[in-house]
Amino acid sequence: MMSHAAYVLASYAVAAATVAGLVFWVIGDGRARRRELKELEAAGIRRRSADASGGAGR
Amino acid sequence: MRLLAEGLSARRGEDLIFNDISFSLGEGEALVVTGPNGSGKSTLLRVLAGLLQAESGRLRIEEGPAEFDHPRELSHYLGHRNAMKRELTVRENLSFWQRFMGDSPGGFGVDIAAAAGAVGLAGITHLPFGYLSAGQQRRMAMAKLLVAHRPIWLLDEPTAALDAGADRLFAGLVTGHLERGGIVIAATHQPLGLGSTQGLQMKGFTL
Amino acid sequence: MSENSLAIRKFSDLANPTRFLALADRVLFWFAAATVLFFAVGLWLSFTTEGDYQQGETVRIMYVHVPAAWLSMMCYTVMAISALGTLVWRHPLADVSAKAAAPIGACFTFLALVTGSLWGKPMWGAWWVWDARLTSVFVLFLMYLGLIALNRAMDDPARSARVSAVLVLVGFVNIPIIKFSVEWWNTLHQPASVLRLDGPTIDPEFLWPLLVMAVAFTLLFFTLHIAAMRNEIWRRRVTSLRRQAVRNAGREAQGL
Amino acid sequence: MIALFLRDLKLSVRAGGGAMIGVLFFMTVVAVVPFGVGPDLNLLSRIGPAMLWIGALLASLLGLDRLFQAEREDGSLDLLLMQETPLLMTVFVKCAAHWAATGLPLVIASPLLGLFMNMNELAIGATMLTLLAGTPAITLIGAVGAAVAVALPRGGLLVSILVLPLAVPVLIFGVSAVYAAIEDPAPFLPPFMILMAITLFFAVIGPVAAAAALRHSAD
Repeated sequence: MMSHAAYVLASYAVAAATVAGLVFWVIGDGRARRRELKELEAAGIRRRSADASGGAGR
Repeated sequence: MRLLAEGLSARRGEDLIFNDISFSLGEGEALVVTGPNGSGKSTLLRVLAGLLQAESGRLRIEEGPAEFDHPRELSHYLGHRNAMKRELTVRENLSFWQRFMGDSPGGFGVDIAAAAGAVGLAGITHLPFGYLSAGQQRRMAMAKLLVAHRPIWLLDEPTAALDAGADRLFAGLVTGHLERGGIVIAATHQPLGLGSTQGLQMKGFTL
Repeated sequence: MSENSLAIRKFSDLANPTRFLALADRVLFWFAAATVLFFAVGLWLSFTTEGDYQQGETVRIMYVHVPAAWLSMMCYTVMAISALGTLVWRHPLADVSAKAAAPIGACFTFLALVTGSLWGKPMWGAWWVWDARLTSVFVLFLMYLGLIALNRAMDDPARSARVSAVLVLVGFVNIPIIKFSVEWWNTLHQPASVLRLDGPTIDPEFLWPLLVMAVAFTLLFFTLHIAAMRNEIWRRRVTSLRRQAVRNAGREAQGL
Repeated sequence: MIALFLRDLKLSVRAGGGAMIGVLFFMTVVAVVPFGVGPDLNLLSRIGPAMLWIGALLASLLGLDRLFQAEREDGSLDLLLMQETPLLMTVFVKCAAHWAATGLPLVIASPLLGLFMNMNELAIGATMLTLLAGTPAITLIGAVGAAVAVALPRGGLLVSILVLPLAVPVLIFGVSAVYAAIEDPAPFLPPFMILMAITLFFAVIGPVAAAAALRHSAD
């Protein structure tokens, strides 16, 4: 049964690692995109519609 | 430093493209190669760049750095294609060429931001090269001439995709290079707006 | 329940990406919180329940494996519906949704495969058998990866949207066919000695943790999906702003 | 040189790059085999190493034709040819980058596929090791083919046809080393050493030949 417990632990570990990887990827991707948007905004480039539809996007 | 060509001729397949071309260019001198389509302007430049074997004749450097066996190693070649990757940003492209080419003896390349500024496109080096319009891509390809120092510039139809403003800007770059003691050989059928230059009229060679 | 109403709103009300972003900002926290809560309960339940007399401790793998497998299929369904949305209704968010779902679906499918393999080793003595069910999930995994590769290969979203939507739909139609053919192919070669992944008939002892975990995983999927959609919208904004920057630079240079 | 290596890596990871597609192709090819031969685990574990090797061989040929052709199309090849740095170094570095972007992922993915083929731990380890030693040779041979076909339209298929026969020794010694490791009587080291020797051999003559072909392909 010890080895079976190892399999159980391994599968939970893989699940945790995969989910964590996915979560970090999504968060990191979001951060990077937001940073790029900020940079572009700082460079004075603005969406034409953003002024009209307001800061609802962010 | 002096670039000498003596009796160059080149062949493409069976056809002799040009025959017995000689010139001698010193520091700060430019050669403008003109002629109709198919007269061998591009072929001449590719021979000078070491990309094509000359059929006969000699090409050499005098009073220059000793350890170079072919002038191509001291030359920038700006061909019809821009030699930039669409997937990479402008900065990545330029910094790659800067690091890969290194500087020839006797000068230094400018940094990337300054080079982009010199072609009037300072703010967009962080964008992928593929986003740029054709004219902007061409201008960034010219910025490549500035990031690594080469005494000899070989320019093949450099201003083909450019508007008048960019034309003037480019003439400024070339003049600057000449003033710093560089050598420029340009094939063109538009006037580059340079001052005193030697001219070479290619007539084409027919048997 | 809440994801249901979200789904309805997503298709009727949220044609405007900006509105979607606003909504995503509001709901993401609650989704994340609910996900964490359900996972806490689910994990607690799945480690405190008794083991199975036949399968021993390994039955606990089921609490991860079955939800992951369920999500791998649900995610593809979401993508197929999104693909329909792209092709039929030309909904601006449908393509974003399909694109954002692909990596998430691939991850869950990968998880289902790995945990299934980890379950299979002590049960069958082999990491992998070419059983009908496993094989069709593996084919599904390959399809996810192919779709991701396709999405990455085309840098212009407007053009790639319809192409990948077509592929998603073809895949969706094809999955039952693959499953049938594989099942037929498999029974031809191998007797039914292979243990089935759906395990023993479930009694309530296992049902509760399984259900809670399934809900937790589903919530996780929606949280990630909304966040990934938001990222995708941002990505497209960045792209269009950059193109705009290029045009601006052209104008300024002309002004010089 | 490092700049070139990094640029090529970046290019193959960026959108449209082929790094991921190679692994995917490898997985698909190997995964298709059981559908053809049937799900008999004993049979699969017996042919597994050979299938992995064939899959890796085909997958590493995938992006090879673009190795120089992409450079030629945008004019970069001209500049690479003109530099003071020896051309064969440039070719070698490009091969190294190509291998790191497409060959190495194949090696890393191979244990996973080994499990699918029901291979035991020893067989998986041996396959991984031989792939690690052998795939660089395929890339280096392929570079010659890619350089020869650089100026041809639709050179892609031609590269595969040119390169596959040349890669046969790599396949033979790679697979026989794996089988030697699994089956007791045959020693593992001799075929493995020959495989290494082939890789080193092509590491020397591959770039030289490719550089020569590139010099003469310019027009």
